[in-house]
Amino acid sequence: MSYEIKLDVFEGPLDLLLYLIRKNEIDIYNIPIALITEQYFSYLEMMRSLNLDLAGEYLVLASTLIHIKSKLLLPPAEGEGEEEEGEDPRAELVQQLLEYQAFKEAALRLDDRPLLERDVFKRGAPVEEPTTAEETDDALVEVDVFELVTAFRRIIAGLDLKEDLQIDAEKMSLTDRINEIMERLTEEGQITFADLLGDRTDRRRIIYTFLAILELMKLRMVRAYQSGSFGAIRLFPAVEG
Amino acid sequence: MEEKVAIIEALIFASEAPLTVERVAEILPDTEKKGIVSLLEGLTREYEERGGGICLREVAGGFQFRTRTDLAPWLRKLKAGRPAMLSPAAMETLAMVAYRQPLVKSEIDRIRGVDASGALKGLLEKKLVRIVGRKDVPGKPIIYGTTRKFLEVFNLKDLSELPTLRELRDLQGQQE
Amino acid sequence: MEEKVAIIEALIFASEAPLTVERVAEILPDTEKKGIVSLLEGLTREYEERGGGICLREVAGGFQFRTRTDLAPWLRKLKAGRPAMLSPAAMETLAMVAYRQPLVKSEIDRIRGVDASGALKGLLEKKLVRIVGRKDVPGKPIIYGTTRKFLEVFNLKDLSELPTLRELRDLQGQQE
Repeated sequence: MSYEIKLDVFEGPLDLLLYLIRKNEIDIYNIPIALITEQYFSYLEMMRSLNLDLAGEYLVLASTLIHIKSKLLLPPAEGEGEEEEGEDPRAELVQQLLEYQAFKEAALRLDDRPLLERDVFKRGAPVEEPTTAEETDDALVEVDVFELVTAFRRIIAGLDLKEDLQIDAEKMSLTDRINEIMERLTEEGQITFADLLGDRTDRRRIIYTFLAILELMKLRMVRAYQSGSFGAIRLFPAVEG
Repeated sequence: MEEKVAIIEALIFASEAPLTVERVAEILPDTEKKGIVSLLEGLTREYEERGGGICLREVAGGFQFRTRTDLAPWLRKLKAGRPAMLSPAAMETLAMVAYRQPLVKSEIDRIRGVDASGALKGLLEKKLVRIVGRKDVPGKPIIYGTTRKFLEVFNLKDLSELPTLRELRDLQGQQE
Repeated sequence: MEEKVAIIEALIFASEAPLTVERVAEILPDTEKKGIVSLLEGLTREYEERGGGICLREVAGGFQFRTRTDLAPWLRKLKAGRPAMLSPAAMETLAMVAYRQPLVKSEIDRIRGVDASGALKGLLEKKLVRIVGRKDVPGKPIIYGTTRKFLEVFNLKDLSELPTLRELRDLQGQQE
């Protein structure tokens, strides 16, 4: 077999498989697994001999091919009648290939469109702003959470703070509860633990509410008082307004 | 030219993003949307008939002036050295997000058979793809979708203008 | 319209800086400067006579399309409703508040290494950040947190939907 084509042109194992199918002019619905597996392995072998980094995904598909091949070799399991064939072991792979092929096609069609900054261009020069335009405070803001987390990463990238990297959904759930508690305290002046829980008494909520109060006390933002050993726990803002 | 048309023309020209009919209606009082639409159609036709270097196009839900497609070779000379192309990996990933949105990364990985992280990050940075929210399943994976800029860059009025791919339709039929 | 004029029109439109006759001559071979000048004069006249919202002007030694000066009041309205962008400083400050809330200004200053007063004021005005309370320590520093509008703008159900640094790193990891 000759390997004249460049290896880095493949976008992944499925792309390589599609290439082999096209090259051999094979019907995608009836792939001769033995032949294709053999050729696929030859490519992997060559990539290895060229010391190319073989992404793990190529090996995953390799094992899938072997698996299918062995299934095809096995005699039909007992109990399965001659007529009612078991599912074709290739079916899932074929489905995946068809799907991938469709999106490859979709990508090409997208690329065929008149693309901005390649085929069509919009006004290049900035328009001079009429100077007196007043910015309204309540103006809409156009931003994306991706920009936000990128900004955060940028700031803390220079810092060697392990704890900063620990931010996760748990911490943010706690913050949500903290915000809620402070909002209600501002409105109502004081509040009991029971009020905060309301009717919703699932474990998660109780735990986060409790942790939020502890956090607020640690931050010296609230004070908590209890009337008697089993009395209601009452929260007050530590500082007025 | 009618004064109203001149104003609309100036607004489209000055607007950074494609200008929507709604926005024009906000700025020009006493003008119904229907009237604005017909003025816009007239203006589009005028530019068409004139056969100049600029034409008026409907993209990303609004109107925008653009250079004529067939003049691209000249404009590339002007902008020498630029057009930042998307890699095939990025294009494939973008196509999946566009057709299957909203979707999670694992679905892209599954279809492409390779990890899409790098491609996805590039698309997020180029603002062609955005984070839409999180899926309500264990692990709460991030859901992705395309942006308005995607429509602008790919010259699409809206998502429904994406060419329907027979193959894709067939596959979707099989899935359901 | 003559093809050469259409090309020149598109070049002027797409150029970032006012387009000089010399630059046009470089791009369009076999065309003398004198010829270009007269084509430009013709084009300027055409826009003048048309009485539309755009006109061709000679500025800073080159040619550029501008909106008609008397339409400025309408263009101001366009700008007033435009979505505001956040400056990088505002974005960083907002990110600090979002991810580290509830927090005091000194903490933002310390980590960003610059005074965050201005950025914080802008964010308060835009109602993306609010005063959550005051800390019961000397000086009674103000504690900041994000608002409901913050969640709306970023299309989040609650703060736990914010992408985590780990997720961002996962997207990055594969690229390097």
